[in-house]
Amino acid sequence: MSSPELGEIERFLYREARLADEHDYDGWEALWTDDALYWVPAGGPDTDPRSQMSVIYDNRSRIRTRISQLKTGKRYSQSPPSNMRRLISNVEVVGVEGTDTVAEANFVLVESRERGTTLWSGRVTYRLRRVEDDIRLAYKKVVLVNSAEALSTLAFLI
Amino acid sequence: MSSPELGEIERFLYREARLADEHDYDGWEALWTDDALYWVPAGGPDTDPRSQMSVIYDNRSRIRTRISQLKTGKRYSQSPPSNMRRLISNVEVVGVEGTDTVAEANFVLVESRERGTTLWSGRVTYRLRRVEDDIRLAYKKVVLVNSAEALSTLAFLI
Amino acid sequence: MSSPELGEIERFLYREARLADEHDYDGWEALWTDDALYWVPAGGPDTDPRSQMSVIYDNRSRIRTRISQLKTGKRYSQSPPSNMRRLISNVEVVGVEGTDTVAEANFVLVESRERGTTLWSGRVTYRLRRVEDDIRLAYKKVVLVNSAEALSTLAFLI
Amino acid sequence: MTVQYSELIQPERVHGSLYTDPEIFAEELERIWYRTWVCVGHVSEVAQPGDYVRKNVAAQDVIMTRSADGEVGLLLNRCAHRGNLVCEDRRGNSSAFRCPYHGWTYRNTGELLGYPYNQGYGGKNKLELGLGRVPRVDTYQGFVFASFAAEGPTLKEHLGAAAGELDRLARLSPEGEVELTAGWLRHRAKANWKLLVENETDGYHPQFVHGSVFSVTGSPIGALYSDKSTAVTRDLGGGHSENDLRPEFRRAARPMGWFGTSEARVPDYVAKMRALHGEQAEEILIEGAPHVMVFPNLFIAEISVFMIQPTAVDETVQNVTAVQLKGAPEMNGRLLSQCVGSVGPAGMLLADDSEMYERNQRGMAARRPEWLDIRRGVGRERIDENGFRIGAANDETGMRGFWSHYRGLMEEGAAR
Amino acid sequence: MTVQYSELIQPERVHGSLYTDPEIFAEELERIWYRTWVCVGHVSEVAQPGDYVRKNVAAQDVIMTRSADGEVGLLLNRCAHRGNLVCEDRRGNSSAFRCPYHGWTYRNTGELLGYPYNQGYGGKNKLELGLGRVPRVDTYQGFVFASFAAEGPTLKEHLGAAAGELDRLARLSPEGEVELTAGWLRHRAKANWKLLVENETDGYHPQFVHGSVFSVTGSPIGALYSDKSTAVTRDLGGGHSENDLRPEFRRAARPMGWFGTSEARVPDYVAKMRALHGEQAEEILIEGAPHVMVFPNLFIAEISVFMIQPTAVDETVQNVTAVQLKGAPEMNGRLLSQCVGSVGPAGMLLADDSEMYERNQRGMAARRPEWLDIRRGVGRERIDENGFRIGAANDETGMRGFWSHYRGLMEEGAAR
Amino acid sequence: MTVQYSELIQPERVHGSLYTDPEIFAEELERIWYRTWVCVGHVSEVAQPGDYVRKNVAAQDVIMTRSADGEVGLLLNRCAHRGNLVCEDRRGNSSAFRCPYHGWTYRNTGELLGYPYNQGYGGKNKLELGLGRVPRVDTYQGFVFASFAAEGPTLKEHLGAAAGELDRLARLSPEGEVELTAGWLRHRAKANWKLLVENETDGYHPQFVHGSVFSVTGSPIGALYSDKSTAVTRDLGGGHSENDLRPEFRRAARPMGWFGTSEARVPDYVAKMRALHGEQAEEILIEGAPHVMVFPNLFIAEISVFMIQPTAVDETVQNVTAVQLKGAPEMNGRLLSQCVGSVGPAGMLLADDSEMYERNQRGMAARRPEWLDIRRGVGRERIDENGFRIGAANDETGMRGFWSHYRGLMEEGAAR
Ligand code: FES
Ligand code: FES
Ligand code: FES
Ligand SMILES: [Fe+3]
Ligand SMILES: [Fe+3]
Ligand SMILES: [Fe+3]
Repeated sequence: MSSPELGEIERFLYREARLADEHDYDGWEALWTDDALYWVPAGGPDTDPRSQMSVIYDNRSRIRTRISQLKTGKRYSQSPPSNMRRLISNVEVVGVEGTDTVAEANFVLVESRERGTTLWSGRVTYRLRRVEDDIRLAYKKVVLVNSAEALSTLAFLI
Repeated sequence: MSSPELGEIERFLYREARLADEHDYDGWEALWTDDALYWVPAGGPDTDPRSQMSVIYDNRSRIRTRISQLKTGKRYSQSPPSNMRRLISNVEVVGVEGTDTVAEANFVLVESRERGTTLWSGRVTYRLRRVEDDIRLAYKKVVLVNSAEALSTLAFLI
Repeated sequence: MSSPELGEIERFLYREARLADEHDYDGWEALWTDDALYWVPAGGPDTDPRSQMSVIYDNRSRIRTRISQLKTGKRYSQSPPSNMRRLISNVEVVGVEGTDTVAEANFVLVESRERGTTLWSGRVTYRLRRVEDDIRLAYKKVVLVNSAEALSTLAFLI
Repeated sequence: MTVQYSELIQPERVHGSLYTDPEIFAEELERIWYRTWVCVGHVSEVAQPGDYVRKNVAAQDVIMTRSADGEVGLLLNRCAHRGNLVCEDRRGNSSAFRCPYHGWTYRNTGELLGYPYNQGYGGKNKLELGLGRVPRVDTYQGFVFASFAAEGPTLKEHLGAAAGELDRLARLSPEGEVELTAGWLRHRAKANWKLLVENETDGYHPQFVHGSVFSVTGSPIGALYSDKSTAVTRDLGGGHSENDLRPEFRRAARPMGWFGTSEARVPDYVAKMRALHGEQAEEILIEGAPHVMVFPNLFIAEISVFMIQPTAVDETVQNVTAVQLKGAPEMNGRLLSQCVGSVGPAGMLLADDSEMYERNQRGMAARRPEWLDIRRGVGRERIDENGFRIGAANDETGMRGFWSHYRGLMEEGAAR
Repeated sequence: MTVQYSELIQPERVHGSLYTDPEIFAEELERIWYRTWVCVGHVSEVAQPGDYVRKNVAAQDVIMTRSADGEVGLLLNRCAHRGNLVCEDRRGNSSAFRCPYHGWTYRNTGELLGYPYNQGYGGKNKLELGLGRVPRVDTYQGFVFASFAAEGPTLKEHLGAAAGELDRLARLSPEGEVELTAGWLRHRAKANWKLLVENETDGYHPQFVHGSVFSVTGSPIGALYSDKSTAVTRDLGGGHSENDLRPEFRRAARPMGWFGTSEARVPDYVAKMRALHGEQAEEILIEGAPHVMVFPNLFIAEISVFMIQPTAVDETVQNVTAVQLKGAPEMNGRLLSQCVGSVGPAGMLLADDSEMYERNQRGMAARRPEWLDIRRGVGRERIDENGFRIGAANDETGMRGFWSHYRGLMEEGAAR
Repeated sequence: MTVQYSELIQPERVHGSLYTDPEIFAEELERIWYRTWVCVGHVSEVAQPGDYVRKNVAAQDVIMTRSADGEVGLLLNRCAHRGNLVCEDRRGNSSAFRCPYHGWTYRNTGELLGYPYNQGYGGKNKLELGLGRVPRVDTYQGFVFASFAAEGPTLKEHLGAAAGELDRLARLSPEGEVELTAGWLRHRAKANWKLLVENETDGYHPQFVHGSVFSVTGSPIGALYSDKSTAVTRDLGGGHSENDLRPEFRRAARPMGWFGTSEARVPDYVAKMRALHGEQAEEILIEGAPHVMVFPNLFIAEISVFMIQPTAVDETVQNVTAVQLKGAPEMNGRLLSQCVGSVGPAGMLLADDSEMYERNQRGMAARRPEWLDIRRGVGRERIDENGFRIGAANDETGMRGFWSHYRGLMEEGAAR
């Protein structure tokens, strides 16, 4: 199967962003492959997640747990949920790893909740895989520009 | 006539954004169809504008009034005008309604004026119509991420 | 040689943004033509750089000096360097000047350093030239939305 | 050292520090906002038993509730256990609130219903705790007022002559009831709250601040505040004042003219009103709605209702919604549409008022002149047939009334 | 006027202003944070001579260093010349620090090594200046503590009974040493630091705040804090307290059960431990790690180590890392993974705790009730065999211990 | 309690609280910024009658105007009616200002021209109000200075020996006039204003802070401040000081060498100067421009003019523009280009100075050492032929001069 080209990748990334922004938890979870890895490093971009603390370091089963918790409606850090929108831009296809296409992008996300408004920004690395005639997300790494600073609660899907 | 594809739509949305950012009032007004609707909901995305307060809920004639007021140069909340730029991203074509193509996008807008710098962000729904070999705007709905919070003055074209 | 089309231009602008964000000073400097002009106006978009103060007004040789200074590692305003990412969006091809293609775009840049987080935004004008089968940057003008206000230190590559 | 309000507030001028001094703002909270009657909302916002909506009195986060027996009450949003918010949703319907921290539950009237693992407290019902209640809550024409002072003037006493203006508003409904069911725009201004209040009472600014919209719409409103206008500014006492436009409306003698329309456009409404009020209907339909500032935070501008909330010495949130008239569907859409066009962050009127408040606040940073002038019309004030002080349409009679009442409260507070 | 802590802090309730008054926060810095022993890090963070890492004691920017002779010290990050930061990097290895402003250099123990163009000072070594040092630095089980008071109780005296809990933690390592080498998550909360401390000691909230994750993971933790639990809350004195879950673990009597796993899953680790501890190993493996709050800012929740840093009266940074056990590679990956899943900004436990701190802080803005209740379990407290006051698993015994020690320090500070 | 400046300011050290204490900042505004002569701009910014430009004196928003009869004045941007800003545009040309709120108009000298609907005030010209004026405005070599004190030393007295440095600058123009017509960069630093002032006078930092740019450009500037340099730091009295580089320039004896160029490059300019000054031209062209700090906020670094504006105890805006020499087109482009490359937010020099100010401010948060050292060069100071105290190129003689004058003003202010 042909590896997806830029337009298709952008459509996928925009969809992924929308599902996360709109708290469509099932829809978002369904994007992941079984060997999923969802990583938000702390203290810089290049830490080793197996020996260093991360903000998020979820394999597929932990993604499921995270989503299930959100769906209880009693994940208070997201109940009431944040109002937010994220812009995905500067999408670059950087290479192919086995069956996966690797893409990178920058984002800004504006989050509004009773605590106030928070601006999030960083660089995302995606590993995308064609499954049937759809695309799936095998890997997502989100490097926050302020990952070295103290962070506010980040309980939504970033 | 064929409904516009993504590239053409993006070009149109970027133009619309530029005209608004640069206070080209006539140019911006000319984008609208006669059955225009320009809506900025308050207190969440899903209010009924016919029974609930909105930040903006303009039909074509009120758009004209709004533009005329700005053009007097004595609309003090925009005189001097805000310096601002908005990024339109995550553009998705979500469907077709009759002769109109419906697209959605996220935006961030940074506004600078003597009061200080204000960050605006949200999701926009556009209804676009091909008129001759140009595109016109029939509907624009701007849902601010902080539409449930108290807002600063928003007298520029959003 | 054909002038570059939008997709190629966007790829170039994303690359330029990435090199700047990642402090790849050599890679970024290599993008410039010999008649380069790198301009960040102050006090509004339309000042005359030959009679008015600018934040940056670098010809090719001053770009080299600026880069060399950064590379010493003792340019303290960037040592330690800022953590940052910029989104380039609303890319519009606005015309052709001689052999150059002129494009414009909006940007937001989120900068994090020990001082705190700073949001930068504005409109960029690029003059791009095809050199061999690559693209080069002949001109970059960055108009900050807050160019009329007092600015924090801006020692990174904007 | 203590603030000398008698020096800062003089008959014809007030001192700039009243708008910028954090200490004065702190005293205002104690002596005005947490003492006198403050308008927080309207009963129609909690129409059904169990309905609740979050409101504010200055910095106080209060829950306006409708109890099972129909009573409207105001609870403070603070758990009696460790102070957590008990209510995060902006509005809803529930007979009880459950604190998420340790699961304590409260009836929507504030009583503590229960606490988990009650053995830790020696069993059930061992705690004489509950949600804080606003000591005094009362309503007039459906408007809900709060006073944090257990004693003091009654709401009727507080409203005094302003009550009649609320009556006039309600009278415009064929069923005699106003409803505030359109939700609120919340507009933030970097300005002291008193700059908003004074602006509301100010008939001098419209032709200048709002000239842009008047000119493009050919609105007659400007004229109502011009030198030729027969309208008057009336000090209603108690800090309340009105811009009484009736003289002009009476001169025009056009039913529904006050609303910029004609009888023909709203036939059903007019018919209902005439049926209900007979002869008097003519007068009612001509005189229209009031334009009144009720001390300290309720402003009614014909079709729009504003509630002012101070959030800092230099920041205020102005909440605004459209008047809706019970039993007048024909009117309500029009009222909403006209209100939305005029008020709030993008309103063709209020956005410019707000710009003025903010420039005003910034201007106050200058060292001189130290004073704000409020003498306009002093020389031509007179007493009307009901004993109220009145000035011309564009005089500062209302501001002077505001300040004398303000000064009284601030000095009284100091005395206590 | 001076704050009367005896009025604000009562046996069964504390006043809300303790969490919101900037003056009280300023006094806390002087009387607690810059006086008593505060935990700043762990020796394993500066394993090699020359290693340094920047740390904080409240607003103080300190550099934790390992000198050439292996001593761990704490330097203030302020040049003795004109006060510039001498260290901008978060961590590194160097025997000296060079101030970028004028090139003065300091040994990593603080001594001034040199200054350029020394003739301006009459030559070399003419200045008796150096980097500020934290007056007292001491360690226990590798945890590094700082005291800005030149005199006062020793660290051992300060730790008192809490020391044993640190011993218990270290004992879980086959080599008897904890390491904090996984780096730190830094989690910012808009809440007063004491809301975090109290939450750490609070066995009453887990079933409610963390019900969402317990339910989806089928975690047994909730039960440990339920009404049926035999676990106890123990006031260890000196403001320290623990939630002692051992009774429950002993009941289950499953080695490694405390960590939600079984011996079979970590055979090498268990083997090492049994070889090292023989008979006693069984008990150690059953009882597991402590759950202890060490006054004022070190919290150990079995596998996670938290260090609390107040940054403003209404803002606190919670630093957290995973316990790593020297000589137990098999365990460390698991410890890290479980910790990462639970703590920090996105942690399935701590994100919700943090949401509670913040709602709690917002709730405190309400005028009534003025108090926070801390009476839970007062009626069923008892003294254990070692003379410590203990309550049920979900009682507020720990908070009461915190507050009596806090009050002592604040009044003592006033006296000085 | 009142601040004891005599304790905080000692001959060889100053206390850190001088840079961080909000109370001290408030006193500085009253005793220095709103009392002594502060530089606000240059007459060339308002060249034509009616020209105006908005300026600041600390927090004061002032309008610098050129009246019909050519007088330069400073008005406060606050309407005499209700305090609105009367001028929103940053610059322009107008004989009058009209307040948008109620249409009051003022001549650009501050007189109230009129107010709409004047019957509200009993007719025309009934109000003895006007825009606030800065009590004293004076100029020297075109630099405009403001004093908010109605009485006190004259500008000449204030400038004292610093006047000569302004003369030297003007003398570099073939027409004897400097122009500041290139507009301003406004650079915000999170640092107390005195950290900027001291940095300007500091000859000790360039080789270190600016080594990066000196090394890549092979600039000789570093050497001018080295140990070998014959340049001197001179305390000019009145808080003013200069880094006098002339000894080095004289040694090199290269006309235009001070500007890093040669006569050949700017022949027309040199010709004009020689024609005008004859023999003396050689000296003028060799000695070049001054490097002087005029208390409290005007700094001239050869080709760049800085005006410092404090905005908070820990925030300052540094305004900077290029010197332009009337009648020297050949020079002006070069002056602008070199200035733009060096100063402002991205300047190859000033960006790093600013980084230092900000690290300095952060460093000040540390509790010890409490002091900043200013003793450098105390041991080798001498009195020059004109009776001024001078030190070596990299000594802190200028800072000590600054502080003794500062202390005088602050104590004098306390006395009043
Ligand atoms: S704080 Fe509300 S139940 Fe504990
Ligand atoms: S401030 Fe550190 S060397 Fe001068
Ligand atoms: S405030 Fe200026 S005219 Fe009224
Ligand atoms: Fe108005
Ligand atoms: Fe918890
Ligand atoms: Fe410098």
